[in-house]
Amino acid sequence: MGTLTIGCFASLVGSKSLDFTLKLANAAADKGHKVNLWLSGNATVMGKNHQKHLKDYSTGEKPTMELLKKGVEICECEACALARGIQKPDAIEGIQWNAMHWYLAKIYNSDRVLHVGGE
Amino acid sequence: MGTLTIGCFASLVGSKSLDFTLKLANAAADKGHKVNLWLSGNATVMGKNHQKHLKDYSTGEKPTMELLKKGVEICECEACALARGIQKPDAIEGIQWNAMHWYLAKIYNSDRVLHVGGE
Amino acid sequence: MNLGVFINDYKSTVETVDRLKADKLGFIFVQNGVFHTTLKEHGKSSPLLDKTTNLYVLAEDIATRGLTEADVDKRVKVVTYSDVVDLIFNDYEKLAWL
Amino acid sequence: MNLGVFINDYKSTVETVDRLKADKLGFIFVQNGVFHTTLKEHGKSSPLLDKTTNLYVLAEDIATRGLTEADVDKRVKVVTYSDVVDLIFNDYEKLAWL
Amino acid sequence: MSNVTCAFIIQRPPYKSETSTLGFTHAISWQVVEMLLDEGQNVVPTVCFVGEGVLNLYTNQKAMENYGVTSIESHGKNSLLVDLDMLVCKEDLERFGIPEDRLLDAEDMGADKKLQIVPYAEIQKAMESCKHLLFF
Amino acid sequence: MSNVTCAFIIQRPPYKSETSTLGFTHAISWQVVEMLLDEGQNVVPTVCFVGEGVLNLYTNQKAMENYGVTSIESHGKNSLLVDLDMLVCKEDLERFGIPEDRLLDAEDMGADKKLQIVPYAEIQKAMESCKHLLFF
Repeated sequence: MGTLTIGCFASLVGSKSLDFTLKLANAAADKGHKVNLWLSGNATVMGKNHQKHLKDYSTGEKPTMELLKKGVEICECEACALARGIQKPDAIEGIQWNAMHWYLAKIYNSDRVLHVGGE
Repeated sequence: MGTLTIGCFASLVGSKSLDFTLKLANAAADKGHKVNLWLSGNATVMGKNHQKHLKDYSTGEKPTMELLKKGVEICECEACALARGIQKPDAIEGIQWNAMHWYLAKIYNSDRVLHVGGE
Repeated sequence: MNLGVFINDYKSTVETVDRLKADKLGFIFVQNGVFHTTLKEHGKSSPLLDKTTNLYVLAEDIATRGLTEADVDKRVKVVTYSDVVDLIFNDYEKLAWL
Repeated sequence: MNLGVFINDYKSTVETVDRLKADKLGFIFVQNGVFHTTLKEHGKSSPLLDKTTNLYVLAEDIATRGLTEADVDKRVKVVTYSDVVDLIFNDYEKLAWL
Repeated sequence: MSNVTCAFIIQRPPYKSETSTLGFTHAISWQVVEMLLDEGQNVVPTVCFVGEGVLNLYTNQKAMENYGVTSIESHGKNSLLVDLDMLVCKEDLERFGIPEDRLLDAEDMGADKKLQIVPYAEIQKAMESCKHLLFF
Repeated sequence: MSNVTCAFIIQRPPYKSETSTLGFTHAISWQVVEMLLDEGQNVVPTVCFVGEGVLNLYTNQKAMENYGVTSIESHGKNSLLVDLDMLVCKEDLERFGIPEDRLLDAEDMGADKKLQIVPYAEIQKAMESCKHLLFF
């Protein structure tokens, strides 16, 4: 079993890149791999609690809770979240808040890194 | 003097399209034109209060307050906001919440329409 | 029709701009669209500059990217946000953002 | 190097993929990248399909767009998320998202 | 009776950015815009598909099954159901090799309207005859 | 001492999406990553600029003046200041006609490092010799 670290910048709603990331993380965790997930840029909006699941929109809260239960570590970029008006009490419980070096540190101990970057 | 309605889908942070929109709205209002602003998609994150202005990020709260003072009508798509975990009490005061027909109705009475769409 | 087109990217995945026809066509280069007015890729200026003589570029978006008016193709007029408002109301009844 | 490249767009503004060289190169088509495996633009299949023989396309992303396995170029293997995990750990030590 | 006409040009592929979905939902909202206008006033969009925008129109999209979101096909069907004119660029369908029978339809829902596959010149005409243009 | 090396490939233009800014800020954070690692461990990024990515490197960017945000130039200077290797594709500079003296520099801040203008082949080598690739 290996360690996969995924970084994602894409917004949850609108882009399907974050949906992809969550599904890939889930599939890897199900196979017994260790998965770390780093959310930065518009992806940090996914860490906001109380997302209303309207049928037209992807929602991150439920899949995120499932990933956390499976032992996936999820961390979001604090500055990116604050800049979007999301504050600590608004965060989904269990998601870590930290700065970018968290991502690099996870990369250190990873066998594979997939960086889902540009939009 | 004319009426300009601008619709914007782009996220505030990261894209400069919403910055452009706010500046254009401001310039038009300063010249005495009537301006309506419709925010949909990722642009609705701009309507969130308590955005922290870090130097690395655009901020929407201050320019928005100025536009409102100048009589610019601003409305954001309620469904798009809710899907992103933004609820009514999180909204910047003075920004209207409504559905997409608000935008079409403003278009009806506009001389010019600029739709800042795709990303 | 009189059509004012805001070009906001240098490379684009949509080819719509190549197809647009208008009695009076204007290009207003903003954001990374400004590179159409300053770069000469492989020594050639952007083909968009040959499509119409009504060419404008937003001063603030040039300066933001470290470019100056001297970098701008001579055919293109450098304008402010205020000028853009006038172009919208006086010259172009329909607008496009591409 | 063994490089697995996730292609997530049909038209892209970056040309990086054309330049990449690897001892073993794999393309995993996801999202709108799947159209590379199903469309024949002007009757021709995507040039990306000629660049390597290690070609994969994500089943869920085909179906989401109203496409079926029958639409997929014969050279491309249809895979699940679970298969993608195995490709990542078993076949490609480095990954790119383009 | 005085209508304002708009051409909505959908030019981007499905499920990448939210853009094409928003194009549909904004157009569909014409149904209720009268609420905010005076008697006899209305806004009438014509929805045009060009370039990669035509890729939104495949039938049999499984977005709900795979990603838990309303498919764009379903938005397309609703657009027909609320009597929107939907023009699809013939040249672009041909370029991508997409046969007409792969495109969505809302007959099962009882819609009178169908997708109208037209040469690009017709879409140009729609752009010329409308009052405002919105590119998605 | 055991370092993990990463190649950060910046390939998109400035000020459009947040992508290239985030590329810089993520690379710069290598400065403090030791805090979270054991003695002697580190992560060392090499930042490479290809395609439109080279357009991030103009000097004299007025982003703070015009939009109230830190310029990408300033991130570039900080990157040099924290001793990151920054490789710029020579062929792409030539293609766009950008002379070297228009590119940013952090001499005024006392940086030892400079942008390294190299043939694409060198960037390919950097990609081969690193452990992980991150495309921005």
